[in-house]
Amino acid sequence: MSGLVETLAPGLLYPTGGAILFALGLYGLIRRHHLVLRILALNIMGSGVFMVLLGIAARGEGPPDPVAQALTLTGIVVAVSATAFALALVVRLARLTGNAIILPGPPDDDAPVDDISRLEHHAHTEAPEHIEPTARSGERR
Amino acid sequence: MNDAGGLLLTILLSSLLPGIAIFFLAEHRRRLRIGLNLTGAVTKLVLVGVLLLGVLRGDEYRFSLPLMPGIDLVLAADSLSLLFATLSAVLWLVTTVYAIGYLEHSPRRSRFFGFFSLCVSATVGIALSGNLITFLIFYEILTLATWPLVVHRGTPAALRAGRLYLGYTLTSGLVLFTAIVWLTLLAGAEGFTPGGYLESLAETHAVTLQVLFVLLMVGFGVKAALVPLHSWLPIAMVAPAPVSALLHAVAVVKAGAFGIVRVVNDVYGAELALELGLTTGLLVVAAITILYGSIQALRAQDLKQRLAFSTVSQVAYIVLGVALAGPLGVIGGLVHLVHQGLTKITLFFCAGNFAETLGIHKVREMDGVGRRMPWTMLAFTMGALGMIGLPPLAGFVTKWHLGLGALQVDALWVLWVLVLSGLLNAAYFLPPIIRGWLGERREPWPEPMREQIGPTRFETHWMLLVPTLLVAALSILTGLLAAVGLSPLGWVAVIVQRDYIIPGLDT
Amino acid sequence: MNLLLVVFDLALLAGLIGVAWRCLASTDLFRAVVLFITFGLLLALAWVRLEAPDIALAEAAIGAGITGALLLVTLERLRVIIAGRRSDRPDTVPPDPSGPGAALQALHDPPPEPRTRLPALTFALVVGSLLVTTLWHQPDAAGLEPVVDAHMDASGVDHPITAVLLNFRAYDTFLELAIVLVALLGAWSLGRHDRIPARPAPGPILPGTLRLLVPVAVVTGVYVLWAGSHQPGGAFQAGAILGAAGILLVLSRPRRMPPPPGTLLRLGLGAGVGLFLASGVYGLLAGHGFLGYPPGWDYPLIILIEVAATLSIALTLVALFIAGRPEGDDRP
Amino acid sequence: MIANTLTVLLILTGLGFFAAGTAGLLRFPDVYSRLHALTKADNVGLGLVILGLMFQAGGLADVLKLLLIWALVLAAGTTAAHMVAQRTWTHGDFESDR
Amino acid sequence: MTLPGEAWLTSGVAGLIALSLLLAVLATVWPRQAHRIGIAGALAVNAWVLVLGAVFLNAGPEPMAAATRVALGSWEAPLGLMLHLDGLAMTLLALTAVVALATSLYSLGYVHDRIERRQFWPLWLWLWAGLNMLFVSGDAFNLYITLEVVSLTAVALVAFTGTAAAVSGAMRYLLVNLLGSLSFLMGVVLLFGEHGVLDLVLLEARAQVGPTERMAAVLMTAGLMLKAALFPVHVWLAPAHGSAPAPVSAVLSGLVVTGSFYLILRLWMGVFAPLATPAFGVLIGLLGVAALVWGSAQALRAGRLKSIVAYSTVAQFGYLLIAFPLMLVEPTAWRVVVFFAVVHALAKAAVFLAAGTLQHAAGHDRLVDLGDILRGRLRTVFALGLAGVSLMGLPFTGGFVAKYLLLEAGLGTVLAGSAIGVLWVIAIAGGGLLAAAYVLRMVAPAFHQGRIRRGEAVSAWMDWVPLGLALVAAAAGLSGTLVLYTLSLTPGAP
Repeated sequence: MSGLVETLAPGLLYPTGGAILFALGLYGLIRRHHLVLRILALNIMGSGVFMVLLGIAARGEGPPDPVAQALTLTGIVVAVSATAFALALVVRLARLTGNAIILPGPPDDDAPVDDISRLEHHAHTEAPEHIEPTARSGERR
Repeated sequence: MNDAGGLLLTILLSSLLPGIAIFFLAEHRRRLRIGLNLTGAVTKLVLVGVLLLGVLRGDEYRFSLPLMPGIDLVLAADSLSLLFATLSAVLWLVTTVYAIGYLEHSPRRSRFFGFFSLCVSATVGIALSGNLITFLIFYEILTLATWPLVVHRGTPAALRAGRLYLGYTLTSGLVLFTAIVWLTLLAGAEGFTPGGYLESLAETHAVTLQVLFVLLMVGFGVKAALVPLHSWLPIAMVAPAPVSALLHAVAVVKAGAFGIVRVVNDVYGAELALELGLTTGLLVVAAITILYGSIQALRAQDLKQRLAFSTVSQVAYIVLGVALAGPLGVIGGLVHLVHQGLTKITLFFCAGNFAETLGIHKVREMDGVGRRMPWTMLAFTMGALGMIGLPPLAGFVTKWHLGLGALQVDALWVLWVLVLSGLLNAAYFLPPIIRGWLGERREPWPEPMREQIGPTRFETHWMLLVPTLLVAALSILTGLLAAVGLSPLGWVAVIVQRDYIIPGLDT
Repeated sequence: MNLLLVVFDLALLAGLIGVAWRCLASTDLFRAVVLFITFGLLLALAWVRLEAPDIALAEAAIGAGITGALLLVTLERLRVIIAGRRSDRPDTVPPDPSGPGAALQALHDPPPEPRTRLPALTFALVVGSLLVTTLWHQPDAAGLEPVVDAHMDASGVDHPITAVLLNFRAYDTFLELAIVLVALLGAWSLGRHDRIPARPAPGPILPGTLRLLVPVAVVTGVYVLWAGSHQPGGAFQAGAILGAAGILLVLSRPRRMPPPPGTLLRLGLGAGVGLFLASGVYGLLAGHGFLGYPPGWDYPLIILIEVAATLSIALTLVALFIAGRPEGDDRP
Repeated sequence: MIANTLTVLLILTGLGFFAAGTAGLLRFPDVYSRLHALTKADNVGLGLVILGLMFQAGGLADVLKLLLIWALVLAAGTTAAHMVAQRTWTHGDFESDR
Repeated sequence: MTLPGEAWLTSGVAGLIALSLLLAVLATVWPRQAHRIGIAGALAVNAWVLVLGAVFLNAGPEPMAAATRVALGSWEAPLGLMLHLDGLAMTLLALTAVVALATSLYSLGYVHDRIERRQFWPLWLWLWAGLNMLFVSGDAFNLYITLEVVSLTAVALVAFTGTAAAVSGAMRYLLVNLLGSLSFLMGVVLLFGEHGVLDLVLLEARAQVGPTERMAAVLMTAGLMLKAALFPVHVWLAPAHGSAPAPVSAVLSGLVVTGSFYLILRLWMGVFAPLATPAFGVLIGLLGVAALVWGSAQALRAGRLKSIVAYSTVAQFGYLLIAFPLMLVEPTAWRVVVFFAVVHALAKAAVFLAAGTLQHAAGHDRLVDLGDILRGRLRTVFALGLAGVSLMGLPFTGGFVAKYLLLEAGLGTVLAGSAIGVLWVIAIAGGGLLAAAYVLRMVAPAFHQGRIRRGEAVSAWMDWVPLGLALVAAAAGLSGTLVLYTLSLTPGAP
């Protein structure tokens, strides 16, 4: 019994937990189509990786390895910035396409493309807001 | 980059720089464009002349640029490269004048002349290249430079011809590319050395060398229009006359033949080719091409198609000469390189004149053209007779040496092939001549097709007529003055004497 | 004692995996986000268990707090855009012909069709099991702790994590600040900012509490920043706390968005990265290597950089919450 | 020695209140009663746990910090409960509950 | 002027990173002048890279000596972070400088709207700084962070046009990128768990064939392939390259793809070298052939100019994958492959910029009715054609020399007796033909008869930069020996 307890030290238990979270997040990312859920799945995968890293930091007797912990802190901040940008992109996509879902199939290749180099900033045409006049973000496109 | 090499580079640039300048020239700058073209052509001719004298005196010219570790871009001038260089320099000057006249008021001339000079620079590059890799580089540039000329008119037919042309040449270029890489891997990036540099490999890699030879022949065969790979040539006739002339008399077709000459003589060497039995295969293919070309020419009703098929068979003469691997045969082959160039360009100029001035395309329409355009018809007759091989003219000199070469190597059946093809030549060249002079035309000749030819004293625009007559005179002279030292025959004798230690050279 | 800890670990991990599973499997987005926030808090607990208090602080403040807030505001924006209806103004709903409330439909992701279930499941299981077996084969060696300990005196700070972050691996931390800034630039490039689609909560309760909470938050933030040099704390955690205070302020007055002055905002955002780079370049020129500190000057410089970083991170997080570039940028 | 037993006792009672609060969360029918259960029980439970921890605290500073934690949780808890109640009052239950 | 000595090299590398970061921060803080900062910065960075290259070449390490390693903040590995400059990194820095300068000049004309400019330039300078940092970084976790910088900026720039296609393309690209980053990070964490160090050179010293290395290799390589947005996810990401603004797609197809390939090469020559078994090499080679065929087939079918070029990137990436089995039989073949990647990046960037100009002039890039614009703008078509010739591998361009060397390596393996080598040779040779087919598809309409229209006015930059870059791609042919010599100065590599 005590042998088992030694083996289940945090240095091994948490990395295993982290690996399971990584796989769970991967499964969620593949299965779900709603972008917010996919972003959540990515965050859970990230937490899984950080759990593995911090589990590794806690290995061995002495105090935990500060380098690994510093890396995790960096990782968390990177994760939050990536998530924030992704959510801003999702909102933008919803405003353009009317829903926040990316279907698994390949994209339609010949969608009409106009490019920004032809845009001139004469008058700032405010897109008429059908809901209510919150100051729509500058639809310059 | 020794100084002697500088001359070679300037020859190459003498047509490249004007070409690039013309590319950026606006369409209406007619005078500047003509000036650039002519200065380029004249400077190249002068420089090639200087080079000719230099090589005659026997001094060395070499220019090398490191391209890859162990492999350099080498330009070298030996007597064989001079033969092709002089031919292309002379004919480029003539064809430029002709093209200026021919494309008088047509659109997109800057683009045409840009690619035109690019094309000739590639041809001169091929002539002056010192090793197989440089040869391949200019060979592929030639392909890319000629495609826009073939599709110049922009008609769907032209583009289809262009696509076919690219299809053939790019695939063959790829085969050539792989073969050259393989050869360089085996034998190292050697320069062209008379007598070949593959003896050391002969024992160990006999079969590989044979396979490589076949691959190389496929690579060059497409441009030299050997039988199975020739079908792009007649279809490419859709291009304007100067392009057909340039393609068939000077650049593309000759580059293929020149490549075969280089490989057989300067890479494998005559003995090794003989030993490995490569020349017999080449001989058979050349013979088949000669006969097939002549028969197709007979059946072709369109004048330019007929000339195209005659080119297919005439170039095979060169390959035949080289494949004979006897000194006389090689002389016959090489000298035909020049003769065929001159006579074929005359015929194409005449065909161009007929088409441009009177709108004649079919052989049937040539009745009584002799009376309407006597000078052009005279040039056409001289060229055709030269092709058939009448004694005083150039064609006879070639066939005479080829015959002797065949006898020397006692390949009798080749003699019969020559005789038969001579008859076939007569069969497809005489009818147009007879129609031209003796046939009479019932309805009056249409007044000149092109209003810009305008009231000229001659039968057509002077820029179309003078080059034709000049080239016709040249082809006659090469035949008459064959024995003189500086004539093509004399020069080829120098090449064969100095460069090829072929056993039993007795002339 | 060890047994108790193992039981606690197993319970905690089971809880974590369970919450994560429920979060990803839920069809209603709001439920998924709430579960994700609980997952974040449980995660903070796990980091405490792994003796990483700094990371626990960061996870709670950033992972659960800020990310949760971002997710919730995104849901509200999606609800407004897709369903065309705001949750607190039911009367504005245009007659909705398409079956159940579009709002409900907007934030509802139907369970995926079973076709892709098997391949996805097998793939995830394979990846997971390979990872677990690899981790089980790894030696139980201590990491770089002894090396860090040996150089602690030369690092100018007492707390090992701050030493690693701001001295030994300063380059990574600089890039991390840069990434936060880049994420903001990316968000700003997508469009101009719009007000948070919500009406201010009526009644004095929220403004009153905020008047009490915000100063306390600011004091705590500064304390955490200051404590970072000798005990768990530091720029990122402090930045997150101040950012959270900022977001609370923004939420309390969603309509009257204070138009931030263009240049001042830009300077604030760029302060952290700018100062860090300036000290790094000085270090390079003075011969201590890029991002190196002159001897004796490392403690004051680190503190200065940490203050600037906290300011920048707080501003960036609030700007990311608003997720739109200020009008000033669009004036020619 | 007494401090430890006191701490254990206080924390256990605190946990009891937490358990009551969670039971209330699961059992009660509507939002308001659930809010009621949560805020009341958990705040008291937290107070007891903090009181228990005070005995373990190193010095006065730690004790004050613990009290500060309790005060902040109280303030945050009440505001949150008020906001949720107000929203439910203005326009009905959360969609997700239906 | 005497070149500074070898000691300057270390601070030179750190200086380059400091300079590119300085530009990015300045542009972020001062957006109204961002484009001026950008152009001045582009010239400064190019000058710096030139001097760095000169110093590296004559004062640099002998091939077998250690590479130039810079300890940041003078903390040596394993504690501190090391920058790592050797022949491979130097070549790719030079490539990045050239392509980035051309793209910056082009962007002056392309993004001429005052308000767009303020957002474009900071993101673009961060992307360039990220790429520079990626090529000199010597630490595994630092690679993750620089990859993250590159990915976020690349995604933001892909979404820059703001159309539905661009934003959905960017969203797909972001999801794939984040998944790739996490997979890469998990690989780094596993390596750290096993060996306790993060520096690549130290890792290489300690790595042996074990479960951790194998799993880390799979995870990191898969992550990098995902981030290159090419194989095996390219089906899902076709618009990412196609619908982005022209300068962005030029950088995406040129530099970001080459960056991912560089990292895969760096890892498989260093840390995971013992894992490279012939069977694995053949597998990667077959993947390459599949990518080559699929990419070319799609390029022949695609209706839009930029989609054709995007699919051709997938095809050309197939070439790079084919090179892996070559490297197993003949170790020194990696230099040839890097040279091919360099030349491809130049040519692909030139083609994308030319396509951008044509799209701007015509207002759309549907190939079917682009004929009149193609006929109207011969300079851009010539640039497109010349760069296309380099993609085909025909003389006289860099592509020709690269293809020659690749064929030489391929035939070398055949002569060394590997039967599968014949497949590689056929693929390399055949690839050129397929490239010829889709380049012809883009260029041929210019030679058709028909209406000639110049279309929208195009700024001088957009008119001349594609031609300039195409000429540079052609001139790369002459630089064969120089580049291969620089690549040979990579200690540790075969």
